[in-house]
Amino acid sequence: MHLLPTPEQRELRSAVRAICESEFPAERLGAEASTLDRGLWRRLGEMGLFALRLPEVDGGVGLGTAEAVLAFEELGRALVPGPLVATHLATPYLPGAATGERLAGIVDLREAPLLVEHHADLDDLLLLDGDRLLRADPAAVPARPVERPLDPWTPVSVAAAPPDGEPVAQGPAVAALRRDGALLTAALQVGIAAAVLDRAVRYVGEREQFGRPVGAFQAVKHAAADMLVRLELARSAVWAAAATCDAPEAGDPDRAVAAAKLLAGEAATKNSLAAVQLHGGMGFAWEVDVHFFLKRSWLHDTCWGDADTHAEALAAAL
Amino acid sequence: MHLLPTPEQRELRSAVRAICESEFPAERLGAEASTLDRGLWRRLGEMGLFALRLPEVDGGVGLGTAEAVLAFEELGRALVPGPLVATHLATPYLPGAATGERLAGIVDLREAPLLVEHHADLDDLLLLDGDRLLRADPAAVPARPVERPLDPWTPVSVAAAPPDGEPVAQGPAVAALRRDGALLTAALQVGIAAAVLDRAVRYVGEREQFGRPVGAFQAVKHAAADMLVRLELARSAVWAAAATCDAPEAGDPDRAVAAAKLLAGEAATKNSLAAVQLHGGMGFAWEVDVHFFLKRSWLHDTCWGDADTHAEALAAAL
Amino acid sequence: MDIAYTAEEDAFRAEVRAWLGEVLPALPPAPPPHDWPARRVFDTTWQRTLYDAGYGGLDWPAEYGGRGASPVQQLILLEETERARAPYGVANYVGLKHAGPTIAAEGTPAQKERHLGPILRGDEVWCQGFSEPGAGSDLASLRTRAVRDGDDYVLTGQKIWTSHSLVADFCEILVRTDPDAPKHKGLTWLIMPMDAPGVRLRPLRTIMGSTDFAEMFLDGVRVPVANRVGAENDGWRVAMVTLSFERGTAFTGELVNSMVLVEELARLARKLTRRSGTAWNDAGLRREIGHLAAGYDALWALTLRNVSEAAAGSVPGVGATVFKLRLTELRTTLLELFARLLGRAGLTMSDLDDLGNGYYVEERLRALSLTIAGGTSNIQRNIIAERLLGLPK
Amino acid sequence: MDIAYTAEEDAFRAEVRAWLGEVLPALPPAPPPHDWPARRVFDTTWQRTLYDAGYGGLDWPAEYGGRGASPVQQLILLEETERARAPYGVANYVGLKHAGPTIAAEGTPAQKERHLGPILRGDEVWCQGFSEPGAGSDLASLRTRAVRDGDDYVLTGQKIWTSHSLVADFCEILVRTDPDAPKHKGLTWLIMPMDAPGVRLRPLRTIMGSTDFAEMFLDGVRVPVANRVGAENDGWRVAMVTLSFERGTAFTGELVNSMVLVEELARLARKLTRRSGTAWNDAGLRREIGHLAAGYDALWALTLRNVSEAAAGSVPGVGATVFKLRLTELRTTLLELFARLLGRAGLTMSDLDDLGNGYYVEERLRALSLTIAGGTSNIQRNIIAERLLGLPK
Repeated sequence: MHLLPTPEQRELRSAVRAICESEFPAERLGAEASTLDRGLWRRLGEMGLFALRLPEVDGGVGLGTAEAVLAFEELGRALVPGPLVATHLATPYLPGAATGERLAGIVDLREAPLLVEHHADLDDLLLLDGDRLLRADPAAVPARPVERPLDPWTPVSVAAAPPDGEPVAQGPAVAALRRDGALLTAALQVGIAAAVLDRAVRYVGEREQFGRPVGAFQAVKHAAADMLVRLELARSAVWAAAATCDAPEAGDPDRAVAAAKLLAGEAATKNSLAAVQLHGGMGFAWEVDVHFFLKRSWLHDTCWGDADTHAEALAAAL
Repeated sequence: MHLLPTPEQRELRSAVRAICESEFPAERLGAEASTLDRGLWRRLGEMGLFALRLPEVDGGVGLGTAEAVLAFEELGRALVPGPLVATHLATPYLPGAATGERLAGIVDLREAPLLVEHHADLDDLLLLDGDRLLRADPAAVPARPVERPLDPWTPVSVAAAPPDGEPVAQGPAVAALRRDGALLTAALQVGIAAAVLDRAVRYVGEREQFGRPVGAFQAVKHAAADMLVRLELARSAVWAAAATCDAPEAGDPDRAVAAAKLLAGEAATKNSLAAVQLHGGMGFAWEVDVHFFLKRSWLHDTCWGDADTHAEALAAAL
Repeated sequence: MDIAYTAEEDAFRAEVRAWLGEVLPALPPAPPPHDWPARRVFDTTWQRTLYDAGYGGLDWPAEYGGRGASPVQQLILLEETERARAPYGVANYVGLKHAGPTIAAEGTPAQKERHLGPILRGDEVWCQGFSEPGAGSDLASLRTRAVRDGDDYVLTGQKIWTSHSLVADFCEILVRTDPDAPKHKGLTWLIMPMDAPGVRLRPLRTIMGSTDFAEMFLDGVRVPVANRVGAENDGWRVAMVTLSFERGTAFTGELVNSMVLVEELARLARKLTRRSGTAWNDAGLRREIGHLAAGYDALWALTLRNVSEAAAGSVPGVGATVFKLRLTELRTTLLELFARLLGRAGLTMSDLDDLGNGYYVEERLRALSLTIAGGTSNIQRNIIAERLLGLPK
Repeated sequence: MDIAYTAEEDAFRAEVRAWLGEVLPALPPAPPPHDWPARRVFDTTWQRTLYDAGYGGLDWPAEYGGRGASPVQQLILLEETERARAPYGVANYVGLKHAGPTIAAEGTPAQKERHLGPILRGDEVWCQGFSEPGAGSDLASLRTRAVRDGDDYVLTGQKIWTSHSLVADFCEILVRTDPDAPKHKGLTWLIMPMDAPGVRLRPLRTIMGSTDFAEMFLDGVRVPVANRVGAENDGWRVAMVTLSFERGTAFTGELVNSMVLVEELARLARKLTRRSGTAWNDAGLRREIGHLAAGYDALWALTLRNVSEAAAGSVPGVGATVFKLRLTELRTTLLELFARLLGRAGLTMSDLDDLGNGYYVEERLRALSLTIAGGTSNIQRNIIAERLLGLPK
């Protein structure tokens, strides 16, 4: 039992952070793009992000869930846009996904309304239909883009009718895919929770009111402390869930992932809200980038089971 | 529309406060008594507290619900022990109740376990059985006193089996009695919420740590401010509910009482908890009297419908 | 303690309701949010309509063109207009609620003559120039300078969060006239024409993507000394005068709007299908909605209490700050509940089917400004603790 | 990042579990809470039982009679004893977790020789004399004086919240030896025999009605200079040393206890009948319990992270304060949920039928001390903000 990143894992994390900082620096957030940056996607593919957990015999990196959550926390921290989780999960089924050549999306047919993220950019679309996974051609799926998406970096389209597709997997593999989707999204949320804490701490340390930094006021300190508490507990839960997925005999991966998704979602959304508040009036201004994190955290919260769903699952496990 | 106490109502409130302060001063709280003070009870009867809403033709004071909630807020503030609400509600049915000569209790037969408060002191026991009200002889009801009641001032006994009784009322009168019971209990809770706020403010203004009064720390200030917010909203809700009961054509008395009971219960319990916390270590000491208020507020919260019940009722009214 | 309205009050409500029933259907559709020139026309036309019917300055004294109506009548008007979804008239807000009352209380006869009628009739649109990038919660630390030069003040500095300033005629502006005095003592309240040379605006995009606000840059703007309201360096007191004008009814519109939304929330929950029936089958959700309803009912009760105090001639003491704090919290809870119900439909501000999601999602974002605008919740808690509870500074 | 235990660790767990299965059934029943002499006997007998089996000072260095076990083994022992509901041994706590480790780190050879063995074997019971009526959160402001007189210190003052001092042999006491120095600089850590003349105790009743604590009055109590641990006026540092000894496992027992209670809560909800079926039919309640379970699972994960850091030789940084804050909050939520389920049965600390309400109600009251004991939650948030996040003081 050693629930800390190994030196190799810390190195991987640093490498992902470095590529995010150079390829998708914070300054780019203000300039929303309507299409995804294919170059960035290929570079993420080159560094093995999508093929991270694909076995080496299949041309993958052959690492585990622990490595994946560390990498995805960094992607969340940088707010890298695009169907990261879907493309990562698609690698066993869609050859071009691993290299970042092809972008894959996933929709769950149980959802209503049926919203497809990044529809115009997708090369492949996977459909979750109960315990079956289907593959569809996104160009053949009629979907109307909405005019004003909540997250400016994530265009969404409404599918008129549940699309058809050809089966690519079913049963336990699909259950595992759902679980991995929830966990990787939780890791993205941890990254968001961390990024907005950094921003809030920086702002309240600099901003002065009443002759001193607002960070010297106890109410501000306590709000920041609560952010850290949420972040570290969520991160712990995500690490434990990843380690449990990698060693399922040591615990209950489903329960662990449900807790991770629930707490990471709470950490991301509540920390983002707190960060907006701690920025005072400027938190309401588009030019301060915290709102992008808030909106993304709200988006992630609706993916792979919302908080209510995971809370129910946890209760059922008792 | 004038949702403020009239000069006459303010006078009544002052009179009740005065009798509470002289007959049941705060110093008495530390010396729990196992039996009720019959003299105090008679003096409350003499001042018309139990017969307050009984019509003058029936020998009552002939006032309304508005006056009753103002009086009960004061009884709550002083934490006067005994079956105040039950005796007040019993006056139309039990002659000696109005004068304070006889003590009446009420139990709701739907409850499980069936706990009778102040059983040994009761002269009469009313039973709520759906929409019927029955009268029973408490001496004939087998009930075993519990050893360690939560509220040291409110002994409770467990009735072995639902007792029998003779019908004294049914239908709308019983529905009104249930509503009045909830509202008067809400008024007691407002009194508790106010009393503990006073105590907390006094303590944090005097207690020094780190070279200044703890009340100068922002987190302490904010906790106290939140107590005031809860108190004033609960008080407003109780006033509005009382005024609506007195002029039912102006609104929905059931909905108004549900909101009042819910918010007053929240104000009393949360303010008491906050007051314990604001007393630091001393809040955990028996000799500081705040815990008596906390325990009574928890008790009231279980009477005449708990928070969940009233929240449900409010939703149903939408 | 009486919650029933008098016969006169009931009659007034009936009159307002009948009138709204007449005029509202005849209104043109509201212009799109980004089209400020059109919104100005729409809002000021509505103000003129109100004025012509005698509702334009209901709470203003009769001598300034108002009706000197009681706080209870004012409450009834606010409740009925909001329930009927009459236009909000944001462009009239600063004039009617801030600048106008301030000029009425502290202005010269010439200033009153010049501005009060036009404000009431919807001929003049005002904006507010108080906040600055470096002066938010700590408003009194503002640094925009005004230097006396003959019969003018010359203004230099920067304001922020000037709402609908893009279409305003005048700005109530607070400037520093004595940089050496303690921060509250060196301020002056001026009437600044927005077309004065040297005023430059930069639209400020909010997180909703809207441009309701602007930054305002002042570079040697000349404002006549005759435009000063109150004495030089007495601007802080003058600015605070406005606050006593709202007489218990501030934010009534927002409250009524929220109470209507709670009903919509319950309707939505009864409509949305879930695994077993509708979302309404969920007891936990019902209780959360019930809690919300209780909270708003209490706020309404507090409003009645505040209005009763105002009608009795006293300034609502406890009421105003308590009200604002809880209103803000409940609004956030309300919109979070909408988001939970909407699920994926909460990911767009464009309406899907007949869910009404666009408005709810946009309001969810707008609610983030509530805890900040008009003093942060933190500051309001300080005020409650220090002024109402007497805790040490 | 590995959550599976090694074969050795699994073997250790099996060994502990087997041993507990053997000794626990043979234990006499626990004495009533008020009978402190009997509780001392019961607790120290249990400590001796642990010691004889090699578990008495598992985390103590071997040179002082411990086993120098790894933090992971310590965690396993704590988890297994709590899950098996082994005695908590409150009377041994101060000796094992505070005084003992402090003497081991800072004491003289004679002090180690005199005290460490007896503590481990359960022969000595210790209490703590830190808090004073005027020094709670602000511990360093304590005023109990110790004046040097020959080979003794003469102590005068008052302590409060000295737990189980009524049956203690020694007190780890913090006293002021230099009243003129800055408050952290004039303190000294002493070993005070509880039978020294001039020590007077007054039981302090808690809101649960129990007498777990006492006030301690010191009137000219003579403590030999030889009983000083660390240098004179260096007592603050000596007192802080203890904190680093818990190596990530502080409060593990409380956490495991809470996780067991969550399971009991779910069982209770499945058992209690409501209008329609059981309380468990309520989706809102289930979600609240699910949230609680998630919170505790995360605390367990954080414990594993802290223990892993300790095993790697570093002091858990972020972990300890974060852990304590959330543990306290969740405990309150947990017990409130019990109270909601129990309803009227929550009105007594005596058990009714087989509900187990007595324990839950008593714990609901006890939980009120958690946010205060060991530094209030407010202070802990200050520490997080200032030390971990670097916000200005």
